[in-house]
Amino acid sequence: MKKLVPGLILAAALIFGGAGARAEEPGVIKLGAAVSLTGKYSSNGNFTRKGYDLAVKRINEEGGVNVGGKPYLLDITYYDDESTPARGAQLVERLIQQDGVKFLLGPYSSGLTEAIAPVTEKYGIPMVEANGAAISLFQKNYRYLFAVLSTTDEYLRPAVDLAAALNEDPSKLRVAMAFENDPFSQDVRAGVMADMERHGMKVVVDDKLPPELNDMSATLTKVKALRPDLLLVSGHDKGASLVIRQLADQRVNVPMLALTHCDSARIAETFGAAAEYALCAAQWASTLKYSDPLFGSAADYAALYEQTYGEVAPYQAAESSAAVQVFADAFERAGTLEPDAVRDALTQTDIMTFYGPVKFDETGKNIKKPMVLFQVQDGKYVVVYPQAFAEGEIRWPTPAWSERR
Amino acid sequence: MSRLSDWHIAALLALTGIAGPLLLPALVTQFAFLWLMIVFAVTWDILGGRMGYNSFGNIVFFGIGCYAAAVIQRDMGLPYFEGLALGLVVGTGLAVLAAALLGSALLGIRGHYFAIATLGLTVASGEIAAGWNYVGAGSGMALPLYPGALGERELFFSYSLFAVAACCFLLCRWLYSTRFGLALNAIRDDHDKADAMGLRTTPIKIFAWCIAAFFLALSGGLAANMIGFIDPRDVAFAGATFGVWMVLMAILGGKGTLWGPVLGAVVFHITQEIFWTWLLGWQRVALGALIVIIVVFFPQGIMGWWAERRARREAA
Amino acid sequence: MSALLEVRNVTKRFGGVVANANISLGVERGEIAGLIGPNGSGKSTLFGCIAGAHAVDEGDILFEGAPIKHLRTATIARLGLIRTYQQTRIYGAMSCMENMAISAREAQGGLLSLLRPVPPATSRRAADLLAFVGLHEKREEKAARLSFGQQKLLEFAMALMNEPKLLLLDEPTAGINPTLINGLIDRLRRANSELGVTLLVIEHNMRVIMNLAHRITCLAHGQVLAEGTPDEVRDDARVLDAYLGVA
Amino acid sequence: MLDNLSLLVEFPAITLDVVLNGLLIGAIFALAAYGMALVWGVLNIVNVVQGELVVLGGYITFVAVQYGLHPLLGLPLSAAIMYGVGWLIYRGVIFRVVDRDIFISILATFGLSILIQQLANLVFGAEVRSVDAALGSVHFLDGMVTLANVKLLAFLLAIGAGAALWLFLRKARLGQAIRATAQNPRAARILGIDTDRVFAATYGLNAALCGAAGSLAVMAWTIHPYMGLPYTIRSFMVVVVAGVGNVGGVVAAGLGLGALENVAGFVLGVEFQIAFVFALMVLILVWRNLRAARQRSHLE
Repeated sequence: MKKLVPGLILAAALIFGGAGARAEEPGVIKLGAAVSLTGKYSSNGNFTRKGYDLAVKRINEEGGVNVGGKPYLLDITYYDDESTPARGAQLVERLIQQDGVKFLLGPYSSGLTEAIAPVTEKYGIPMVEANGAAISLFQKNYRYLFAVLSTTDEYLRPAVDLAAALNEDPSKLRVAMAFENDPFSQDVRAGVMADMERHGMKVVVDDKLPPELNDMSATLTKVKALRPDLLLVSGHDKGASLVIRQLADQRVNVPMLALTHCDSARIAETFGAAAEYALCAAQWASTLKYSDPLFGSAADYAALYEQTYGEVAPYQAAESSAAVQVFADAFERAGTLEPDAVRDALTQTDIMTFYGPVKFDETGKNIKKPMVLFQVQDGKYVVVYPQAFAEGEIRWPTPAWSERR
Repeated sequence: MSRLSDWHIAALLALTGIAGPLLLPALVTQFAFLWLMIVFAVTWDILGGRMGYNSFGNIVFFGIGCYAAAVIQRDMGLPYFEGLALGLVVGTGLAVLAAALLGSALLGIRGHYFAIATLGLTVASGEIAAGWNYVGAGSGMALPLYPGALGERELFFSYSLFAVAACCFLLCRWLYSTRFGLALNAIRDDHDKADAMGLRTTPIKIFAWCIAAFFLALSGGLAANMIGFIDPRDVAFAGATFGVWMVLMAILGGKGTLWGPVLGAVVFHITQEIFWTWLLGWQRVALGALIVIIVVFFPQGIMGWWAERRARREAA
Repeated sequence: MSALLEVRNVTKRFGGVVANANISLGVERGEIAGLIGPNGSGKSTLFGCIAGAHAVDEGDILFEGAPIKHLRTATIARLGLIRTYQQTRIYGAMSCMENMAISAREAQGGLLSLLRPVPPATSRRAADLLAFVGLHEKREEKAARLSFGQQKLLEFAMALMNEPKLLLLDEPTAGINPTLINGLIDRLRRANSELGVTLLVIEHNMRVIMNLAHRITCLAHGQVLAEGTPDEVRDDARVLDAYLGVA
Repeated sequence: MLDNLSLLVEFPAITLDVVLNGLLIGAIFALAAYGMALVWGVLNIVNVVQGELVVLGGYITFVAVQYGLHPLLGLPLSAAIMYGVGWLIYRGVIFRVVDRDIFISILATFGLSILIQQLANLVFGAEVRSVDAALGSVHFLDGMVTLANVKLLAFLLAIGAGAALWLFLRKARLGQAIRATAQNPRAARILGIDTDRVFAATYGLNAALCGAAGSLAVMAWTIHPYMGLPYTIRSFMVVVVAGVGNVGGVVAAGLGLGALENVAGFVLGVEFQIAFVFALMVLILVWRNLRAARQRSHLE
């Protein structure tokens, strides 16, 4: 024991000391991020990381960020939060306290952002996040939290509006909902509930899906019996895959189906004909007509991403890249690397990116960028809403299974 | 282990607990989590090591502590510290009650059936919390912000958890020196024999679980406030992380020994930090491998290995 | 004076097998009673029924005149009826002294009484009893490290530590070095005479039981075959037949 | 909850649909549970890595289909590869814990399950995977009852595998050796049975059964790296209810669990479906214990 104790102390000193003592090199702005590289959010967590990395690479290629006349390169320190909030909060403290990070990029998912925000707030560290959309985040008067994406309540609203527009009497519409039991999806639900009330629609199924879900047949059986006019589903990639697969298996007919996360779940590629007619809420699409000097157009970004990572660019990556751009812009306008000055500069952000316009309101959410709605048409994701970006007409109502193909 | 080195460790840990957060302010949260891990391992060992009841369900009491504090702090409209205090009182009360009720139902189950039953209890609790709107369902609950100055919050929780860990350890140490400790060991070594000798095994077992529940709920209320956000499955009823770690730490250190769980918690926590820092993305794989290696090759733990080595040296 | 233990027409079935059929026997306060019978004749089952391990299908068991048929092991033990096992059962990872300390009468008390260290008087008694069975040297050893015979002695000492009124001993001499058997018989007698413990002993070793017991009951095929003084039983032809397998 | 119940009453066909679909899911549980019963009975190990073996089997079929294999051929492929994987796991870890305390085996296989989960996550990603076997579905009672053909296939295969296993254990030489070892390893060893080989084969067989279950799961439902534990728990429950050496009981308990779970998910709401499974298991264990204790506890 006598030998062991000093050994442990030595080991502890080495680990903690080693991490803490790393000095900041001149000309480098150190950003920090705890993202989900493992755990249930790992695929989207990895998209987030790739998005950050791609933006940092492009910005550094272009000579970095000019702060007060001096060029700085960007560098991100990552930790893996394992998709758990407890870990996320702990790692952010570590980024701030041990690694001396002064600017944070957000994690993936609303739950983790929720866990981290109090910490950044406490330390007065500005955080620009791209993947925490829960509206509750922006009702807590956080001063250092900025989000480039549209909030969750916006996700399926276009679908509800669309349904209301397509039907003669919206108050006769009957809606079935199945939302995952996590902060994100429950917020999506809260968002559409408000809209449905406004239209006078009636909710006939309102199920919560557990995260370990691998069978939705109970919900879909209810849908089959009650024949709603609109089915809304949100449950990250898993919920999207399941509903498409089981609607087809169980031959449940719904005139209109709207989902989140279908592009990251690749429903068109995986399920082929079964995915046709599905409406997908998305933050961004490569066919949108936004552009900026760094990446060019949305399509250019998508091409660069595909060339770099060998996969189609999901919106989770695009918005993550945009978050880095927002930071870079704020650094240049602040002219200093003082966190509070950068925070003030962030509040004044009003830029156009390949991802869309970014302008924050006083709660830190982006009020300028609308959500878009895809529809799977002939195996492709076609933007059908809002009108301004629509590439094609919506196909509605969805024919019964017996009449398809 | 001689008395002298016993005191050495105690003094070292006390020093770390009191001076550590001040000397190494960057590590305050790490210290707080270390004390939490020690509470986990020591309370698990009451049943797992001393009584031979391997529980995957102790984390349930931690979760009850988390939620009780969060609900009280949300609904009672009390100032922060009053709310926290009341939350801790209610949380520990509920947890002890739950331990008594669950204990009378579950502690009659023996061996691996008990282990699996408690695993089921953990998952069921997490799922129920995740479906229950009153406690935020799957969205979890955010706790109120600590009102004090910057940096004070971490110190507060670090010291509170240190106090909990110290009380827990000292209480257990005292318990193990009484006949109650012997009774626990008797149940572990041969439950039927203990019954046949007229021991009141049921109340003894339930009481042991209640003690574990008390400290777990106490640390749960504090940890929830320290983390600031509770998720039903990943923080409060985190069976796959905290719930398994407590077993692992106790086994790693040497279950059924006084210092084993503490030692196991320290080694495990430091190892975790190394993994997280250097094995980005692979740390959970490493953790899985570590579990297998510990369990397969060192089931007797560090203390057991130590005792064996000493015995061998004495024999030589 | 009524019998300390009375077994009345006890029947115990395991599925279709009748292990005990309508067995009756009594044990008087202060005596050493013997229970013999060939393998599988239901002796250990009867012990189980008396001590509360098995549910009794029919019949009644009285201890000090009160029915104990429905009580559980621990309650029966607290009334002063303790058993030992054929396959010795001790607390392996605890030292002999700890084994003894937790076997003391006070350890059967409620939770509050347990939250105290072992009183010195108990320790002294434990040491004395360990000396009585010849394990004083080994008192700090882990019980699991004792030899089989020593474990048997420890189990016996633990039972005495409990100060039972009636002690059921299941084959106390099995597996014990033959040279030590006489010593053991002597100790059993002394436990009976000096400590006032009534004994009911299952034994295979005829020499031992004939020397030890005041009265013997012989079981065969789950039924009482014969009962009487050692001499009477020894001379009973049916007993001989049972052992030789003729009956 | 009440409106869900009234729905069942209002549309009896739905009740049938819910129960039938539950039975079909139950067939997959039964398949994984055979394996668990086998390993439990023969090696005396509670195999917590069971669910991950199912998931791995699913991934094998998924990958094979990516390379153009017909999904149905993925089934024997998964089973065959998983036999090898099971053998490797036995040689690597399991044989070291066979004779040890059963809790050690629980923890060791728990560690393995974390390891496999995380590796699967790194290799295959956390995305939900699914394979379209393109078998269509049958529907009757005015379309109110729909059964995917692939689920029917899964059901038949599970029953078939149960029958094959039963025959194998009774007739084949290795099967007899497995049964002999389960009853008394020491005696089996004396009789010249290489118990170590029997253990390895048993574990491999278990993995193969899980692989088949996983292959069916990926065709009928979806898989992802973290869905193993519920499968493990379900297998455990089925074995606890049915008993270790009872193939017919395993089938019945598996199907019953599937149906019960599906009905519960429908009535209580899906968010409580998993909670229901786990709480049910706790209740079953408590009930078992009470039943055992009741024998002698009337007066206390």
